[in-house]
Amino acid sequence: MTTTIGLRPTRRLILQGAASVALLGLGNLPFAPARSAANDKYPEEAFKQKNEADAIKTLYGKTAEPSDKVKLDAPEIAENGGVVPISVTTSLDKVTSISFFVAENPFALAASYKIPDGTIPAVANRLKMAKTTKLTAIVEADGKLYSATKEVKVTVGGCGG
Amino acid sequence: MKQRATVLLGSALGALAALVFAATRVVAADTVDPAADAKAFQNFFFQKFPTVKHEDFVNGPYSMNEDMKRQWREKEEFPPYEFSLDAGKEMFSTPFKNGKTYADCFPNGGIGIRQNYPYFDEKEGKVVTLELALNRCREANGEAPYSYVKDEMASLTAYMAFTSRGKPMDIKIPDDPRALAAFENGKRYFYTRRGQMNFSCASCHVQSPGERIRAETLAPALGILNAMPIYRSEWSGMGTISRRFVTCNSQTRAVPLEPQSDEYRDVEYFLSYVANGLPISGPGARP
Amino acid sequence: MKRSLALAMLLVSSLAPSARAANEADYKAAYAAAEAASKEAAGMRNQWTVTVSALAAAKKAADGGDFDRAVAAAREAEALAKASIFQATSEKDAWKAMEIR
Amino acid sequence: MASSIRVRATANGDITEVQALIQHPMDTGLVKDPKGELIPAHFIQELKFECNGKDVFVANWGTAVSKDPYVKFSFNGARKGDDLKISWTDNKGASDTTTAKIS
Repeated sequence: MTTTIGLRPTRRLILQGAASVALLGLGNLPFAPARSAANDKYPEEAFKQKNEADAIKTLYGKTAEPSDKVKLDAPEIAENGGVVPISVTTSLDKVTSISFFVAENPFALAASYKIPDGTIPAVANRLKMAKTTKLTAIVEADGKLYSATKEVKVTVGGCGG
Repeated sequence: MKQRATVLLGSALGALAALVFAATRVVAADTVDPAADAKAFQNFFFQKFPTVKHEDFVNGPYSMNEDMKRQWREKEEFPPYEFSLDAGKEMFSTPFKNGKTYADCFPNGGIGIRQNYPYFDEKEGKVVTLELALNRCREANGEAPYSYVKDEMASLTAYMAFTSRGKPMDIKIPDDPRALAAFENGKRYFYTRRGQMNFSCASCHVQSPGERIRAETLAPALGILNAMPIYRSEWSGMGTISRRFVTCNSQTRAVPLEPQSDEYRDVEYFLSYVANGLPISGPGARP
Repeated sequence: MKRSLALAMLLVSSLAPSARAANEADYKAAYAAAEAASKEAAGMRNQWTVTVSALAAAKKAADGGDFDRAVAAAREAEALAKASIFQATSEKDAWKAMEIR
Repeated sequence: MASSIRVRATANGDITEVQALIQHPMDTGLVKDPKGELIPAHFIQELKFECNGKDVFVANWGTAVSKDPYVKFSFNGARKGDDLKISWTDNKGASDTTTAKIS
């Protein structure tokens, strides 16, 4: 990041400000939905895996095969590594899960979505990318994994500082 | 021998002509003519980027690059400045300790007036910007002024800009020598090289808009303040005009001046005046 | 051959006096000159960030007793300050060349 | 205090499109503050959307989701006026919830 010395504290203060605002929302106690099924549990282990292959194996326990039925939409050059708009759609049916993996990030698994039936198998979100990286979207359909991959170029902006 | 002489004579004549031409230009520049400057400024960009619609210039880098415009369009569906806008709206209607609100300080209750800022205050003999007017309103009502580079000021100006969206920039220069001097001072600041990088605002925003400085695409100078304040992903937060000027200075390794120094107020006056007619598009989202 | 030998001798002798370690007095003189130039640049509202950091580095090195580095940093700060002064002076008219007319 | 969740749910025909923007720092735990200390990880782990008593969308997020996270999806089987309940919990146990009417 090319933030200058003078600037860094303001960004931090803003973040701290936002954090305190978020904590303010602590009002209601975290309720654990009583009937959440076992596999609804947060995939802690998968998010801890550093590289992509381990993350996929930990999360799904099987490997994916590339498929042109998975349409991954991501910018060629990210406007900013902190906010990269990414979306995926698929024509596969019986989709139960969609996940995103950013190969060059410290932890490959970025986000994983459960798609109950009746929900359209498509997601748009904004992810962080540490540097130029391969981005992989994996769709679990009828128990099998299908993937699409795209490279996103990421670098800092500005002229120096 | 003869051949060398003609070459010498030719270059001497050429130099003489250049001098005369330069002289006339210098004379023309001494009388300050903002209207002519604005016309020349706008025509420069309209001719340099004939395919860009005139009102599109206010979208900065997104008017220069299709791929980034798509990313921006996606973000605009639910823009990251949404929280700051809501906060600004709330702050705008929350009364001060003395019961007054910002609406009491501004014409038309502060709604839909952003396009007239900055203006030249003939009593004070200086340019007054929206951020300065907001802090003066706070001080006049016994409240502490906000930092010019922090979120509160950005939220207030975001809300006021939002209420003026689409209205053409409408900056006036009264027939007052001090106003003309402020305009000229702003113009000089805009074109003056500074910092170890030896860049002026024009080096990036006039000579190379549309080109990249690493990941970022440079915005054209025309309409560059129309989208202020901006949420920048790079700052992952809001930025006022003051914050943008200060950070641009430090990027060229020039020590920034105090926010709302005369130079900053005058360059804002110059940049807003030459964008007269182009729509307000703030608050904006930028890389 | 003889001429280059003489040249080399001259070069070595000019380096000789600064070869011994700089002391506090050298640092104080170099820092004062740098600070004066930096104040002048600030007065022209055209200070560079690198001048400020070079001055700070000089002071830090001096506090740590490393006067060689302190003097070097102070000299660098002075040079940077002088460059920013030259920039401000020349830009007084040079800006017009870039102006859109 | 306004909720940290902004949501827009619009139904056209049988498909309801949902967009949500949540105010949260999403700190990765790998970034240092100006004093050089690591800012502890603080990010939303689970975001759940329920409609008519059924989960319609569940997001499990890691540290790579952007600050002030945004998500968009669509689902079938809801009509204008139905309630959509949104709730998130983060790695510090903080949470927030809100209910929005499908317009």
